[in-house]
Amino acid sequence: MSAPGTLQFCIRLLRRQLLLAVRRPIEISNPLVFFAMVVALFPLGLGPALENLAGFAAGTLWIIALLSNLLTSDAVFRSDFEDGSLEQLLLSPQPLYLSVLAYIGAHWLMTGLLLALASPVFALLLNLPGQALGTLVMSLLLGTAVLSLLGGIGAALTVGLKRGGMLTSLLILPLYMPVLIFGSAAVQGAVSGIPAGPYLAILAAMLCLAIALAPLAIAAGLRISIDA
Amino acid sequence: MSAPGTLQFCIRLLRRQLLLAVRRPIEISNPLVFFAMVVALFPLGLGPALENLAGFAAGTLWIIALLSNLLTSDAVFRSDFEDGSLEQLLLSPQPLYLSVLAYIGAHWLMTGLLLALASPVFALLLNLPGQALGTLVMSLLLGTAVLSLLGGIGAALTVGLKRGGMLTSLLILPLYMPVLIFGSAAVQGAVSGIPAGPYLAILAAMLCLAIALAPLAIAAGLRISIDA
Amino acid sequence: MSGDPASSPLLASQSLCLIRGGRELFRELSFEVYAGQLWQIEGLNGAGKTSLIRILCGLSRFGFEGEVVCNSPLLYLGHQPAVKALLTPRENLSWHVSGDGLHSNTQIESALARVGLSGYEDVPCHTLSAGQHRRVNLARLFLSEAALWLLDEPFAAIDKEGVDELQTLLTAHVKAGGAVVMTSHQALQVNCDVRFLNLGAGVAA
Amino acid sequence: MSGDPASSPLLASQSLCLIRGGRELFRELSFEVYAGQLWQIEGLNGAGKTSLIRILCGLSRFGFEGEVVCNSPLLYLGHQPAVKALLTPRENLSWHVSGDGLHSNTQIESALARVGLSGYEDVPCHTLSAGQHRRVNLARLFLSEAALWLLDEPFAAIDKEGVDELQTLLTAHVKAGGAVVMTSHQALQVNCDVRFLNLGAGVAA
Amino acid sequence: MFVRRIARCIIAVAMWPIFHKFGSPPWLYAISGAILRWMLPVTLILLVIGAVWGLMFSPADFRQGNSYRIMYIHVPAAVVALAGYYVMALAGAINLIWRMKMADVAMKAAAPVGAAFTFLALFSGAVWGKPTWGAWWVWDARVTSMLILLFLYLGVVALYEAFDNKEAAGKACAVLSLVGMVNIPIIYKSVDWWYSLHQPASIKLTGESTIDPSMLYPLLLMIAAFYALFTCCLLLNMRVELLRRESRTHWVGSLAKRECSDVL
Ligand code: HEM
Ligand SMILES: Nc1ncnc2c1ncn2[C@@H]1O[C@H](COP(=O)(O)OP(=O)(O)OP(=O)(O)O)[C@@H](O)[C@H]1O
Ligand SMILES: Nc1ncnc2c1ncn2[C@@H]1O[C@H](COP(=O)(O)OP(=O)(O)OP(=O)(O)O)[C@@H](O)[C@H]1O
Ligand SMILES: [Mg+2]
Ligand SMILES: [Mg+2]
Repeated sequence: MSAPGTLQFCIRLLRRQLLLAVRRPIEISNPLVFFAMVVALFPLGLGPALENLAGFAAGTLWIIALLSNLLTSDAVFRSDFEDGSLEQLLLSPQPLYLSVLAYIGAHWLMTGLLLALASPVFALLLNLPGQALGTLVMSLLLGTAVLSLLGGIGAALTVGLKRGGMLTSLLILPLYMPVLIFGSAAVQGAVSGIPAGPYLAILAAMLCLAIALAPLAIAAGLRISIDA
Repeated sequence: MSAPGTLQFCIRLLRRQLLLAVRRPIEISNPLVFFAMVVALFPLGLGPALENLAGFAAGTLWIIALLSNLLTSDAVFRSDFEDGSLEQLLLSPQPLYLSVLAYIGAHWLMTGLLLALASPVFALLLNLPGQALGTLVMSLLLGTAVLSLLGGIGAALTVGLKRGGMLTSLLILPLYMPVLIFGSAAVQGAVSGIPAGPYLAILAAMLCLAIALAPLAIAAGLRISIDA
Repeated sequence: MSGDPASSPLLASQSLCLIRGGRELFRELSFEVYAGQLWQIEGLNGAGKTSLIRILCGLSRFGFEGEVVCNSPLLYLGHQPAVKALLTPRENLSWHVSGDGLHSNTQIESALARVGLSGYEDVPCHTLSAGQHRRVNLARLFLSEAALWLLDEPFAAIDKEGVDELQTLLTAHVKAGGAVVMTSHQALQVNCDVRFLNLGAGVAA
Repeated sequence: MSGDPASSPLLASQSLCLIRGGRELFRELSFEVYAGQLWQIEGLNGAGKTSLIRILCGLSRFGFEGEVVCNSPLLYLGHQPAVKALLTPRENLSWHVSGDGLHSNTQIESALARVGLSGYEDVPCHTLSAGQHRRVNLARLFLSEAALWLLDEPFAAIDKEGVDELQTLLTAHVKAGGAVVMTSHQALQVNCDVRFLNLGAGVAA
Repeated sequence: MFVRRIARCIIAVAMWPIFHKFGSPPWLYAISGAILRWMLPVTLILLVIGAVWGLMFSPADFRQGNSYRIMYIHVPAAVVALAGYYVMALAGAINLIWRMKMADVAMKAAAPVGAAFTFLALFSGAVWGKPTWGAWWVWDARVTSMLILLFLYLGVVALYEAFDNKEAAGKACAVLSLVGMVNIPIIYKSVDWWYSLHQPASIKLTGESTIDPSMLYPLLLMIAAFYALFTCCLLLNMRVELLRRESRTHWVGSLAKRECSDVL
């Protein structure tokens, strides 16, 4: 036995989380399928009139990405809490800040990244103009990472509660809103020909802030939850 | 001790489920809060298209009702599965068909009924014309009951799986679609002055069909899940 | 196999075979449980005790061969306590999902007192300790009128005094004409005949 | 309290008091755990054993009075096994979240063999039986290099042979200069001194 | 429960010999092999004739030019995709009612095949839509219901994968596909209504009645070919599944030995 370095430990954690997701292939494709289905719901509910859909496509896609992040981020720590792994993580000599980043990173890879990469297909379904596709992908890449980090805070705070399912959404939806506003504004801008750079820069700034602060909040939340 | 009648047993189950929900007040208000937040998200995400909102209010409200049903129906049997209560329910001498109806009934009372009663407020937020409010409430009352029954099928089939969270949505979203179409069509009709009677009648017919068949599927699903 | 041949057995299993994960857990397992008998299923961890009990009570229906006939109302207590964490012990018992009886308040209180939970009747179960949580479930034994009890490790997490009390109850139940099939990793100390079903060897003795 | 006064204690608690749900569980509990000691916390269900262990290892930080000083890396095994159902035993051990060591494959295999799981290294843990599931967690004892072990009912769901094996391990650990603080409802059969901490009476003896 | 038992008794008595055989994996393996031996060439021939006829010898459409020829892929795929769901649901029902393991195999095998055909219909439709409608995708009633059908198929596939106990998985999928079967007519009806309400103008350029015989005959041929193709895929998939399930049994062992010695 030898003591693992911190980086090595984080990579192991990341691999573990990814493998857990891969063990149930359905978990990976699910955010995508959910995305596809809600994309299909919108025309069903709103009527198929094509010209209206295109105008709504940018915002709609962002709202769906947000919802599908919301639905999955609740589970980031839950199973680890229930089987006692979380206790062991908190007792670990490794820095919790980085372990938490590994958890969130895995979550983002399985949801945000996949969603962003698949989003052009859905964008075409909703007739989003082609010139906005690049901005859509970029804004989703940056934005979903922020969402995952914020969602982790909600998940950490509620993981100790008996039935926290929807409490998480209540806690983190308000935090999500700025991301939604800038993300959809970027895409909407690209649709109407406004350069999306500034919006994307703001999203990137948010991401930096979130990476710096959210793990602290998550770590504190976990320590509190384990004691509840 | 005396053997309880079936009806008495179901009423006890219903009370038990309702009390469980009431013990965490957050559970009751959550669908409502979720509804409120997504109502707020829409203008944020769709931004400039705001003036179009009124035209889309009917469909939007229905989509949100559907999503908030979807999010909660996953949990109908989960906690009972995890603590072993479901095994005991399946071994009970009482008819499973009716017990299942009690579970679904409690779920509907806590989500669908509350949503339907609160929906006029949200409708006003989205500028839905006043003459459609009655139809909105009626269609939600009928429609969410169907949704709860269908959602129960998905919940029963996935309750035994380790991480079924989003699988449920994949299974039942396609089944939800007819309800969404008729529900939003009813409201849209009422907005444009078309009598909503036939749509509501169809929703009622769906409800009858669902009450007759869904508990059978749910019962079968539970028996399978407990054995997985 | 012994037992009173005049009466029909409460539970009969015929040539049960089970293969799980490529390992044969038991084969040609036939036995009959008559009123007045106490059976202890023995075996190391992973021998198939839980799997067998779930087959006997009818929860497992796929993946095994053979047949089980059960002629009596049964009470099954499994690994999981079937106790709702948000409800109080009193509510848990009076609204139990098993729906096998309607118990008065005094009955429930005396059952809870018997398992050492008097004073805890009205606190939410999630504030109970691990052993107390399981005791809420065990209280059902004091309320049940089923003749056949299928118990999967009923002594888990229970302290010594609780185990003694339970063993007295099991003896009384068997003497009163009931039957018990149970698993446990502890040796039973009851003053009645115990029949063993050893899964390690795959034979009923 | 006894112990070698020359060396500093691995774990020291000073006048711990805990009140939960309006009941005083323990009061003015002071004791010191030195290398080479085996402590068994005793008490009926609900006496506060789990609460005490969680305070000692630092998971509970609010709601009690007194102080705990821990001078050694510790290994805590709680009620829940911290075993991921979707991973295999091998993966569970080599990627354990506790991050206290990097174990080679042979080390892991021998640890799994010691807890009777050879042949099960590569099946998902959710197909294991209750006892086997807990044994995966116990395998960490064979890998750990921590001097201080805090074990909450390590024998739960383990069969007799497994309990014997574990007791041998605990003795060896203590003799090699480690220390163990554990709870159990069974009387220990180890050939070393056992110190008792009886929570029923609220006194350390 | 009672009805099911009676139905099972009646059918079992009447059809015992056939059922008994269908319940036997080696028999099913052998018979499916025999069927495939002539079915595969027939499928191939039908496909080639239909494709050559439709793509090269039938006249170009006066409005759509040559792009309409995608029809020879699109329409058969759509037709078969729909039929496939009923095959799957029927197999599921047989599995639930008569506990026939081979029906389970059939259902498990049908789901991915059906999903593939649905996807083919959607994809070819999208490719066709680009020149005809000017958009890859239009929320037309037919198109939407086809998308929902794809989700139904995917749900069955996903549910099956999610279960560890494959026997339970089969039953669960059977329940799901039966629920879906009740729902498919409702879905179609509802989407049709929705369409007629919100869609002002008809989009489809050609209807069944207006189709010219010179286009119709190759189309019918292609539909027949796709049905045969579906059957082949289903049987092949079933054989794979059979071998996997029965991999421990004697007959598969001896089969493997024979195949190996054939190869060597
Ligand atoms: C993704 C897009 C599309 C999908 C999902 C789709 C789906 C379908 C479906 C489900 C059918 C019914 C098969 C049956 O009768 O059972 C069908 C038939 C047909 N489709 Fe499409 N379709 C798509 C695009 C198109 C396009 C772009 C055209 C040409 C303009 C087209 C022309 C036809 C024709 C001519 C038929 C057969 C005649 C009929 O039954 O009405 N489809 N399609
Ligand atoms: N969250 C809580 N809120 C209030 N009281 C609690 C809470 N958790 C535990 N208790 C009380 O604390 C007491 C001690 O619980 P603890 O789990 O420490 O007991 P224990 O000695 O481990 O018992 P067991 O042998 O059953 O495991 C119990 O009486 C319980 O009712
Ligand atoms: N879902 C499953 N898939 C495959 N194998 C399984 C599954 N569940 C249990 N097994 C295997 O069946 C065997 C018996 O399990 P079972 O739970 O019946 O054991 P047990 O005798 O109750 O053990 P314990 O004393 O640990 O509770 C174990 O070896 C286990 O690996
Ligand atoms: Mg067991
Ligand atoms: Mg304890």
